[in-house]
Amino acid sequence: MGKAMKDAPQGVLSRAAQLEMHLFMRLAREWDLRFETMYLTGALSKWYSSVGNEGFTVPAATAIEAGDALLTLHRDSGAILRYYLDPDALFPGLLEAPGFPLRKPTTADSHDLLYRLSCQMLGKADGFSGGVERSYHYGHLDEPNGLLHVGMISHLGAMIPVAAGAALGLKQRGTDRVAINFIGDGATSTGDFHEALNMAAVLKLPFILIIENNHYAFSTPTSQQFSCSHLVDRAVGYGIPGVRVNGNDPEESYVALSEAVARARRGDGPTLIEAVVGRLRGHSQGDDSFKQVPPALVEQYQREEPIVTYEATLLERGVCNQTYLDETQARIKSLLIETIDRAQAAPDPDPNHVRPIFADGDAPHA
Amino acid sequence: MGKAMKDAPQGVLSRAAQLEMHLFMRLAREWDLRFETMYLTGALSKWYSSVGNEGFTVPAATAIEAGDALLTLHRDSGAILRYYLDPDALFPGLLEAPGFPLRKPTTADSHDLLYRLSCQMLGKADGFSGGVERSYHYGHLDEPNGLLHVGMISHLGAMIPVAAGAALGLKQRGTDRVAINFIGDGATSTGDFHEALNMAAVLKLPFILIIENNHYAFSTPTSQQFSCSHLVDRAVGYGIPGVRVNGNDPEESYVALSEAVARARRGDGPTLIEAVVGRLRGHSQGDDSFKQVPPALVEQYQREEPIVTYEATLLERGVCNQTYLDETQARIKSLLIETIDRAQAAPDPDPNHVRPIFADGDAPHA
Amino acid sequence: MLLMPKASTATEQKLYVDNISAALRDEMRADENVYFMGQDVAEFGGPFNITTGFLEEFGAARIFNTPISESGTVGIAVGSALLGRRPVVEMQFADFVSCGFNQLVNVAAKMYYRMEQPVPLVIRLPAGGGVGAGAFHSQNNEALFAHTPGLKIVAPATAEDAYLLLRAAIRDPNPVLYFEHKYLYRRQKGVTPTFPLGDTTASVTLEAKAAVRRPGADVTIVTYGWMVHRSLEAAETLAAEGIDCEVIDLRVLAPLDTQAILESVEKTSKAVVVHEATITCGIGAEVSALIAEHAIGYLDGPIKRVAYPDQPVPFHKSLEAAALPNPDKIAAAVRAAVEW
Amino acid sequence: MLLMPKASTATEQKLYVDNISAALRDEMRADENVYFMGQDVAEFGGPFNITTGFLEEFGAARIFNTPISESGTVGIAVGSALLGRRPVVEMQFADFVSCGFNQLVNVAAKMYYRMEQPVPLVIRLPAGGGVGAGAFHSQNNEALFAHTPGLKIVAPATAEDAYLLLRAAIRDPNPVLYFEHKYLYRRQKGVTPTFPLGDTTASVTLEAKAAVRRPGADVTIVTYGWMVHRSLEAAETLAAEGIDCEVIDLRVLAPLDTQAILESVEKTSKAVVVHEATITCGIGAEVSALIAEHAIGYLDGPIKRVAYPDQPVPFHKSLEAAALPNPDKIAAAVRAAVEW
Ligand SMILES: Cc1ncc(C[n+]2csc(CCOP(=O)(O)OP(=O)(O)O)c2C)c(N)n1
Ligand SMILES: Cc1ncc(C[n+]2csc(CCOP(=O)(O)OP(=O)(O)O)c2C)c(N)n1
Ligand SMILES: [Mg+2]
Ligand SMILES: [Mg+2]
Repeated sequence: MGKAMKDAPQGVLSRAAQLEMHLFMRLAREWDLRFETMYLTGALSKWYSSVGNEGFTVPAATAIEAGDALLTLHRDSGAILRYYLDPDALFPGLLEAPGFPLRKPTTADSHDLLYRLSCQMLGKADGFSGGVERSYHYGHLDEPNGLLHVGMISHLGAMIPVAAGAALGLKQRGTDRVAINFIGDGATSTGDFHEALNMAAVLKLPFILIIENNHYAFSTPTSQQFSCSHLVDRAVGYGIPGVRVNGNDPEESYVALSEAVARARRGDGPTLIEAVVGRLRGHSQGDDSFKQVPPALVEQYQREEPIVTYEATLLERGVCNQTYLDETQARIKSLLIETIDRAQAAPDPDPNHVRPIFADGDAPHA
Repeated sequence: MGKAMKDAPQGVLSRAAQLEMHLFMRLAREWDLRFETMYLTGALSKWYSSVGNEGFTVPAATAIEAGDALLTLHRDSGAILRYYLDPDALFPGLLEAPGFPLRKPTTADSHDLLYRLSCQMLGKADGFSGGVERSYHYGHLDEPNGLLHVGMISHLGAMIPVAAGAALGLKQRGTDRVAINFIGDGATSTGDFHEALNMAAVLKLPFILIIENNHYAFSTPTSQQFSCSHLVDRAVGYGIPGVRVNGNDPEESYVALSEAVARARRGDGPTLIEAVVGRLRGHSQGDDSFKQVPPALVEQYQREEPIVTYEATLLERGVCNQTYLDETQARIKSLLIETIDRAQAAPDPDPNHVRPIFADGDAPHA
Repeated sequence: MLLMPKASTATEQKLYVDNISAALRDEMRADENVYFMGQDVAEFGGPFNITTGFLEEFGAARIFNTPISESGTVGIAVGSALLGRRPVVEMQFADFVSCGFNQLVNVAAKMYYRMEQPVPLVIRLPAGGGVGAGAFHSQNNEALFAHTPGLKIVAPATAEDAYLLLRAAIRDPNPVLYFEHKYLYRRQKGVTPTFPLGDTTASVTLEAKAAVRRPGADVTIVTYGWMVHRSLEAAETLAAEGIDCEVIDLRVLAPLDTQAILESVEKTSKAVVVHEATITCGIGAEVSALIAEHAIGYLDGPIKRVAYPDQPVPFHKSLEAAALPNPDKIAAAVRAAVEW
Repeated sequence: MLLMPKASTATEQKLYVDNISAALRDEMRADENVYFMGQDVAEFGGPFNITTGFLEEFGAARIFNTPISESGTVGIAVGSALLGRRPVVEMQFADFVSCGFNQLVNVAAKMYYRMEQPVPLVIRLPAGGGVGAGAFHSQNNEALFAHTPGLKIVAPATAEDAYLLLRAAIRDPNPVLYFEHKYLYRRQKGVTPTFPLGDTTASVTLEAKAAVRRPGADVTIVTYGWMVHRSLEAAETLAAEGIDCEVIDLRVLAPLDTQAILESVEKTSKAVVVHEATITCGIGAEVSALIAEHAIGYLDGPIKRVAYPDQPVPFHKSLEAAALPNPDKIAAAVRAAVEW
């Protein structure tokens, strides 16, 4: 296969780190495109796309490690895949050297996680929620393997205090672990955004909140959502640092995230990060909301999107060549097709099995 | 009686305006002290004191006029009295000239309003709520007389969107009327604070929110409530002006309020004002929360309190003499004693009368 | 006022969802105090296209998008209603009203009692399951509000009622929660009724008035919303077995039409209560309790309840289908009540 | 686990409110995962002095003040509970829980079903009227939560239960709402029971187990909270008239102890349900519906309900007294049930 080239890297990351970052960005993109295709061919009833978010979701999950808590929304497949998976296990021989040698990876079996995640997307019995919850609305807490993942609660904003609470739990354990949480620009208008950030600041929680500002909440442009210049302007009102990054630039995002994580580990409290990205898809696949985005903006967003731009950067820097990129994409595609096909053939949940609502199995109603 | 002296005034207000401002501040103070005494002698079961807030509540209600909406909390008797009452009707001959000749006063009968307000404090049938609600938890909407007053909802923060909604209603009518609302520092941590201010900014509502920062919410100091330097730091996060004033200084407060009201009338949207004052009483009269305020702070707060300092200023400026102050206080006291005594002798509500819960008299339950 | 449709000259069959649009449009035309706000309702027309074209007709002062701020939005509606405006608020899904709960139960509901000041506002809540949407987009949370004095609740089951009840709700001087069922949006059809009071701005209030959807002699089924139709289906099956069901559509869930319920039970002596919401402390518990208190002397057998089990709505269609009340479960309950 | 107190060697009579403190203190001593947060709870000890001295004993990491952010606070409790912490949250008054409603009904309640991950958290809610505190400081809003699957609810009526139920609630692996009655704080006294499992950290779960507070043959009164005592008073009056009441204290309101209710009604054939909360869709409706469905064959007479009328709590004491259920109203309902 076309090995990556050997020159010294430009940019803030080592060459190996750039390649590892890219691998997960491409993996996330192909993951999404696969389900998008299934949606278009009728194999899936609904799909919320993460396309365009890889430039900060992958770096964010790279900035944390095993034992840190991850709380995701509906456009964060990049963070989930990066947090869960071991690149060497899935793509042996692809990466020459570990990109982030100091980072402690989670230890669960990557093939199994990818299969279960695929089942989760498809509502299958082997999905993390056993078919009880839709796609990213699940959680997977597997502490022995370092996995502390809480997926989305539909009620926007409601995740944020829960994430802050996870940070409190980690702090109370006396560790230096942190919690990161993603939310859309839309959720910044909820009361929970305010209550949680304020409390996180007062309690100095090891908490990083990443606003994914893609300029729209469903159909509503940010101009109809808030009147401040930038969403990070709110950080000052909580007395915490606010950092605005180009969410299409994985290296800028990684630096900002790493600093926020370090700050949180030091006990210096939360950071608010605004990752600015383009809107590349409608709210959910196939709804009409994408028509609200003016064509000129769509063009701009496509020009600036993270995969295309980062791959161009890598080529320009001579970090790798086109052959490497093509072969990487091909290996990812075939792994995903194989895994997702297996998930599609997996059994549906048993309609006669009713999940208990109480942890002690108490029956709710006679 | 000792007439006020004639020299040209210092400060931003005319001499007449200073005297009118003072009159209402003193009226509010005596009002409070009267009920405080009744509480201490067991004639009243509970009392929330407005003592120390007169320096901005009176100016705030002076900055608005008939037809504007006022939404008050539990420490805003200064604003209520100022908004409702005509000084010449209550104290004929006391003020030589109108202090705010351009201001359009409300037109309901002042003696009657003062009596009903007294009844309201005492839970009497003639109170605005007919005994159904405690003290400041009432509303009095009398549009023909220019009175649009909504009293407090206990749930802190919940007033703010309601006040913004009143502002929207006024805007939708096509007038240049505004709504002002008071809340404590404690309520700034609620989700409703955030949702309402953000929406008011986006909708450019004629709305002024005044945070009465007395450094404590019940027993909790502001250091345990938020981590920003000043609460007005939050204004930038909504893209609106934020003004911090010395709430003990009625003239500074009046200027800030008048500017905010003018801005709102021009259609330029909301303003956030933080009025910083001392804490001079416990949360409710007689509870232990006042012990949380260190004695040195209490002393400082007492030194800076608005009535004493403003009266000293007026004397120093030669706006009036001590005789005028003494006689003013005496006239206020005797009016209040007479009115509140009458209220105390007034009938209790009829326990057999049940207020409807629906505006159309629909019965709730068979 | 009685809410039954007047004989309408219209014959065109319209969808339930289109009658919601029509009622809203007609009310906005009739009364300029009516305005509409919610997430994504203006340019986009809402996820169910209910307000498509409204922005063009009524302008940005009468219909506008809100940020994702359910509590702020309801509070703003209350404040403007106090000044005589007539806000209609769309929840994107009924599930999200929990974020504005305090403004409804503590602010809006108690305002008239506390201040004797009307708060005419309507919350539209796209509710209900059967559409494979999982725990956060399928809820039937009407009973949360029925326990709070001061709120009115309506739940249209037919396309005609979708129109009538919305117009009446907007004219009601109280806070009204209008639960519209997503499953019925494009499955129910009917004419657009002539509104009894025409296009005047005269105030008209909701009066609880249940409808007998199927008269019957043997057993009373009390229900509302989607389950009206599933109950009618069950009634057909049972008719073939010689069991004659009377199906009562409550239409207004608060305040309840106690009289209609009791009269029917006094006639049939048997009662089955059916709803899609979870069973415990649901509207069905209240209906059951009313019968057990006021019509016990006529009752001959248990008051059965058929409702959602006490659990969240699962995502997978087969799991959801297994949990939902359906004609078979309703028929089984009726048989058990009758054979008792 | 059965929640009845073991024979305790203690003889000292303690106030209901002091037993709340004691249970909280004992549980915080027994399990260092337990922590406590709420408004004004640390230095000040809360408006009812329940946590006075806790800050000194447990330090600022285990007990701390929150800003006025009910939703944020409940959400933070949920997040930390997912990681095995055992948060106890104080609402300053039960009325304010409506501001954290969504975090309870949509986040905490559904978490185990959705994620199979326990959320052990307790919300303490000082509830109830009779103290002249008006519409916003007197609510009995337990039924709002009973309709939501996934939440447990307890409501101690006695000083012993104030202790026992709080300890059991803290050890329960589910979200539990603990409704403590302000009127009973300093009016009920009892010993501090020996907790069945001692000071171990072994997990123990709440099991619905109603208590028969007064055995009787003629009529069953099902009640909870303050109204247990008013029902017992009514029972005394009625005893003199020859009517022998059985008074059942539910103690756990969700999940309900259906068996205890039905067994008693099967014995007495008469049922009266009493609570302080407003009547429509209250816990009483559910109790009534359970009886009407499962014990109708034993029932001889209407199931009467005595509850607060559907209105907010008025401030003036005489208005409030007129609206509250009291022994006279309860006795009248019992007579009506018996004489039927
Ligand atoms: C409390 C609440 N209200 C409304 C919704 C309906 N809703 C789902 S997604 C969405 C828009 C979200 O926009 P944003 O947060 O910007 O995320 P994006 O989809 O752009 O990534 C809305 C309004 C919701 N999920 N929760
Ligand atoms: C939502 C809500 N939670 C809790 C309370 C209980 N409470 C009443 S007043 C108060 C403190 C208010 O402090 P602040 O807003 O600073 O006003 P201040 O009394 O200092 O003027 C608290 C916590 C409440 N009224 N509402
Ligand atoms: Mg967005
Ligand atoms: Mg304060």
